[in-house]
Amino acid sequence: MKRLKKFSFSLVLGILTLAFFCTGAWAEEVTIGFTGPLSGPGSGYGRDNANGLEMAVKDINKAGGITIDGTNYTFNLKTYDDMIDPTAAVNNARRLRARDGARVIFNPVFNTIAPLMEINEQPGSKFLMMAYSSTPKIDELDNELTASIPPPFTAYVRAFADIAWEKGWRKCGMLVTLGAYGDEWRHAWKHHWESLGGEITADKPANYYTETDYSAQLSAVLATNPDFLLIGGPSEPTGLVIEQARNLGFEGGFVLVDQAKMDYIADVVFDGDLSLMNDVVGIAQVLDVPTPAVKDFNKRYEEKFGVHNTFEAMLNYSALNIVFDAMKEAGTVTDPAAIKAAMPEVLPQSAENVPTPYLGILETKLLVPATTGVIKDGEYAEAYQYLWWPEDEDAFEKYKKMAPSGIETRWLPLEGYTTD
Amino acid sequence: MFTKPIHTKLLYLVILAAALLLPWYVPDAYIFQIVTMSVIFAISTSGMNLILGYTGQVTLAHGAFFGIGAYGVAIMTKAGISFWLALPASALISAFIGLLIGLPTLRTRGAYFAIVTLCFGVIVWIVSGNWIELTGGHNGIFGIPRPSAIPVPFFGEITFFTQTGMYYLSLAFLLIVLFALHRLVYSVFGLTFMAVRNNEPLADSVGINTFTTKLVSFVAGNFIAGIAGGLYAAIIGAVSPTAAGYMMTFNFLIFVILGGMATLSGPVVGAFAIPIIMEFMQFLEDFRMLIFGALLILVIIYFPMGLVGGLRRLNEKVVAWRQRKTTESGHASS
Amino acid sequence: MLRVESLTKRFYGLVAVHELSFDIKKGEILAIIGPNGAGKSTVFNLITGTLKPTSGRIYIEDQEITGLRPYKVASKGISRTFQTTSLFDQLRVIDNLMIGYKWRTGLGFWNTLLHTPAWKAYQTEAYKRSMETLDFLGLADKSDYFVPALSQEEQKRLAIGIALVCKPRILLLDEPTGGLIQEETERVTDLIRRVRDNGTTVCLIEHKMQMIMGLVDRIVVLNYGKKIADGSPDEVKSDQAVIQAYLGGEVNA
Amino acid sequence: MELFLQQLFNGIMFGSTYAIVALGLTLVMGILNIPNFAHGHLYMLGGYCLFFFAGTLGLGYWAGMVLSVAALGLVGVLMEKFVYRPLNDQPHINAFIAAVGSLLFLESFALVVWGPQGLRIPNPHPQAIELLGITMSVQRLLVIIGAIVLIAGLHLFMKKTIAGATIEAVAQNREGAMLTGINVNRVSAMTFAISTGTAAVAASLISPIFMLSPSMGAILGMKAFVIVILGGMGSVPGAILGGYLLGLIEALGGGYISAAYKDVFAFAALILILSIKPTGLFGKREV
Repeated sequence: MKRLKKFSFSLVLGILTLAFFCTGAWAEEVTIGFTGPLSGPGSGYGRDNANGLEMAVKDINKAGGITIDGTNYTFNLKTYDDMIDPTAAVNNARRLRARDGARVIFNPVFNTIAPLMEINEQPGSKFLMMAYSSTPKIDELDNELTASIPPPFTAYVRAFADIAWEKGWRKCGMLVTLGAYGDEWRHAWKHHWESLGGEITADKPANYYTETDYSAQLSAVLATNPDFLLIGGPSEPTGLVIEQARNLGFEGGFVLVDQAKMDYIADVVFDGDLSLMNDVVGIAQVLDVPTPAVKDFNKRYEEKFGVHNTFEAMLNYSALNIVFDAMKEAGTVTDPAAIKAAMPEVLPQSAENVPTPYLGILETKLLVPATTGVIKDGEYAEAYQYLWWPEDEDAFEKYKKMAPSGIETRWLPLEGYTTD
Repeated sequence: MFTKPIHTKLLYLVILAAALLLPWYVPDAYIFQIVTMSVIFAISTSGMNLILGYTGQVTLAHGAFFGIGAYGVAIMTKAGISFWLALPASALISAFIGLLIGLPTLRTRGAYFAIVTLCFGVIVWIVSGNWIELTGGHNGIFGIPRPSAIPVPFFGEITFFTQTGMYYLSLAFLLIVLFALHRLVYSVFGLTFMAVRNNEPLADSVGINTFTTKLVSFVAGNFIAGIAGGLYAAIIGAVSPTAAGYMMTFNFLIFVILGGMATLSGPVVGAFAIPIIMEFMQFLEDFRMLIFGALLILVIIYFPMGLVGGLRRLNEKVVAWRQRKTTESGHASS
Repeated sequence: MLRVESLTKRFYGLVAVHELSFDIKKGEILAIIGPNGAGKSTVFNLITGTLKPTSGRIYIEDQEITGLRPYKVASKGISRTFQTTSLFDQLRVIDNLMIGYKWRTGLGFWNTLLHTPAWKAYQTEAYKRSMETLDFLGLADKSDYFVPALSQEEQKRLAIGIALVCKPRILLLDEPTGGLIQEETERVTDLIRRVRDNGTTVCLIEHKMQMIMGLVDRIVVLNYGKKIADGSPDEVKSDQAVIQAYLGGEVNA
Repeated sequence: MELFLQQLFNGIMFGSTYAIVALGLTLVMGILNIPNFAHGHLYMLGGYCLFFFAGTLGLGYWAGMVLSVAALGLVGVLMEKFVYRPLNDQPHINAFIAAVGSLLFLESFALVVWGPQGLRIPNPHPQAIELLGITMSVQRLLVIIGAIVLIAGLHLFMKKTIAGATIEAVAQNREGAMLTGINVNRVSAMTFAISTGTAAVAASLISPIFMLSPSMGAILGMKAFVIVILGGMGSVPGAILGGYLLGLIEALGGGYISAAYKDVFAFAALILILSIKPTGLFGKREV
């Protein structure tokens, strides 16, 4: 027995040595961390994020990983559930950093990102915080080791208002979700729409996470005869709001806050039927960006996970690819500061490689267009990508060339976020 | 009259030493984090135990009072007030609100009291998410400053930027709270809590103001919750409505019951054991809460007194059995 | 010493106690008897504040205590036991007594927390008095026992002890020997006598006539919430109304 | 005026759901003394069962509803037997913990089996009627009618059948009922089955209007709890009245009061009412 043990041990050792000499280099596995809601409310959203990361890790490994100084690195993704509980999120991050050796950690909710940004610069346990959060609040936290993935939601406020105004809509009724995100959205939209000269006829928020019937609020809002409704929260209840509004006889338009996805609503809530969704303005459907990279990603994503593809997945996919490239550029997979510092060098990304190419980085903000779409007459009729950071025409022309083609590109500089 | 046997004292001494030396042997930041959080939860859970375990009043607002403490420290330290002032102030606010709520609600009993306090908990949770000017709304308050360093003569100063500093800070408060609770519980005054739990009409008839007793217990328990909440805010560095949510209450409740009600060590054991078990179960991924739910039911069926309670009950049974045996033999000989 | 004046209690139109007046004299043992449902326990509950009277007044040494909350009544020196043996059965024997003594001390929240010198004195006093009482009850060797380990008679004694530990002026006993056998009853009777001899006035509700006749100084007889007789055991025994109320049954037994 | 009528209709519809769910809960709380905090999650499971039978298996809405009620009745029986009965002799707080365990279990069960994304049961009656200037969809009318039928049926069952009489007997005096030879365990199981069955009815009636999600029962369960306590534990009229009252307050209030704080008003009112009447509006008086 003892001899057998000894024998098998030396056998394993032998194979390992052989493998080492054959490849001629160390192959190491690098862990990318994710903590987010995978159960409870928000779990659908959390999974969209994690799925995008999983695709990116799978793709880079299929391409043989990355090689730095002759050492080959492959990746694996570790996901932990935090149920949007800060305690759990911090525990998970500590675990990812200490146990799994992750130097890059993704999180999709501001409530958990904020506590993580308290610990990611602690000496000895630094990590790069990849924050999927569109709230400008994130800029209030002075943190070098952070990159935020989505465009600030105010970019969408401007973009949606731009389209709504163009359509001649003036009177807006609001029925947005309660919650951190909804509160900020409502506030920003109201401010912006009124500054354009529009009118807010009613503002009746509802809790999209806990309620399912919005007819009380809808009846009140519709009684003020608005041209269109600003609605939205998670996609499913947003779909219900549209349905209930149409059932109450409303024939005007809808603007969806950026959390709600029109293509997801059409497919999941209305089973692909767009007849109730006439005059809906919101984040474009995924396929409105007509590049092969998007088509390919979309197809593989839906095959792999059996759920609807979303911008969350694509943005996370692209953002993780920045991390891979930055690691290569910085020549390290372990130093978060060096990886962060190398990011400007590897941007812009090419629209051929990733579905939603990032075009630059401004301090902690990764720059990606705000893609906006409109449903009209039963089809996805219009789509625009808004560049919100170019400070002048020249910069706009420069970035326009980098952005995906085949979709109308517009310029809408956002105060406080502009650069050349 | 309230002394413990020597081997129990020894055991506590060993545990205390282990707790004090933890930073020297803790394997990594992850375990350190869990332990530190457990210390904070142990503080809060001990407070709940005073109300629920010793006085027998099922409060479901404990998370709310924890949250009030957390928001108190967050708001005050952001306004520039020193943590060392903000913490006791927040705990006092927590206790004061407990007094205001206790006055009307402690008139109800049993399930009614449970639901009334649950309702209060939900109110605090909703208000914390919507009173944007005060609480920052659902985003909460973030970037909470760390406690300022304490200067120590000849030694320099104690800072609270590292995990070690945070750990000792929480541990110190846990020990103070346990010390205070020990004094309360093992005294004639503490017996009145148990008297109210055990037999309210009799307690009333022997001159105990049962309402005041319940109120004192409720207020003291919420004061402790406030302390724990304040520490939580300083250590996590961000407070959002989750800190005041009813899931927080349910967690505390589970810690108290599974650890062992009406024992000083039970809530502490619960606050350590459950989070650690939950972390162990991470590998179950999607099935984690499924298994945890089932486990919770099984444990409550087979260990109704909780971990410590089970051990203690066993001990009591042995003692009672011995006593009965000596009584019987005494009868026989007389 | 304790005076009850035209006490009336109605439950939803049902009259439980009607215009009842009697008094308890210092140093005596008074029994309240009557058939089942005569309102005896209700009288106790009214005196001790567990129930609020519909009308009437209660005085202890000319101080009115009508409608006070039970714990207040207790602090006026009126202790009671309950019909079904009522103890703190999750606690030890000694704890039961110390709880009973608590209101006599200043053992509050702050001095317990701070362990003030006063606290120490009070705590020692409570312990001493409790042990004294246990000695008196004959339970001194069982002070560390948990209540369920006691025999039924011991539990009855303990219940009296809880009421007695705070040195009350009047002790109200609701069926102190209910459910006990002859031998045990005698021991408890003896205990009650000793309580009186130590200077505590006793008022008890009892069914066991034989025991009462040998023990008490005076008897008040209730029927349907009304007093039908009040006097020495011999007087009551020969009272026509009483005999009628009991249908000639137990009184002669 | 039209707006008011529309809100009234909405309120009655929502109140109907609350009333049925609270009715089921008050039975187990009042009669069995079980604080079944997982009741809302059983409602959620009822909705998913309907989805499974009517959607996945394609058996149609009404057959799906019957099967869902049967399935939930069975779940109720199992839950009573394996979760709550072993806890009969323990403090209520332990049963409460078991309820929390059950709700965690049920929620993650739905999450594992059906996933986190919302599911849609095809609306069997998508038509709408216009009356007095208000729009009523047929399915919403059905919710209101279904609730009335269910309440009436349950009332007849309790008052006219022997099985119903035994439930009342156990509710009034558990020990006494046991002495007269009633099998208390069987009555408990039956009561539980009725309670979970009604939750499935509520879910089946309302889920075609909305979407299913694993956490949809949490808030409803809490509201049902509040209604039951407000009405007084075990009081059937209290639960029904409380249910309709809450529905109306929410609908009428949702249009006028701040949506963010509307639950605050409801819960604060409950604290106030219980402070004045500590055993609820219709509760048994404490002696």
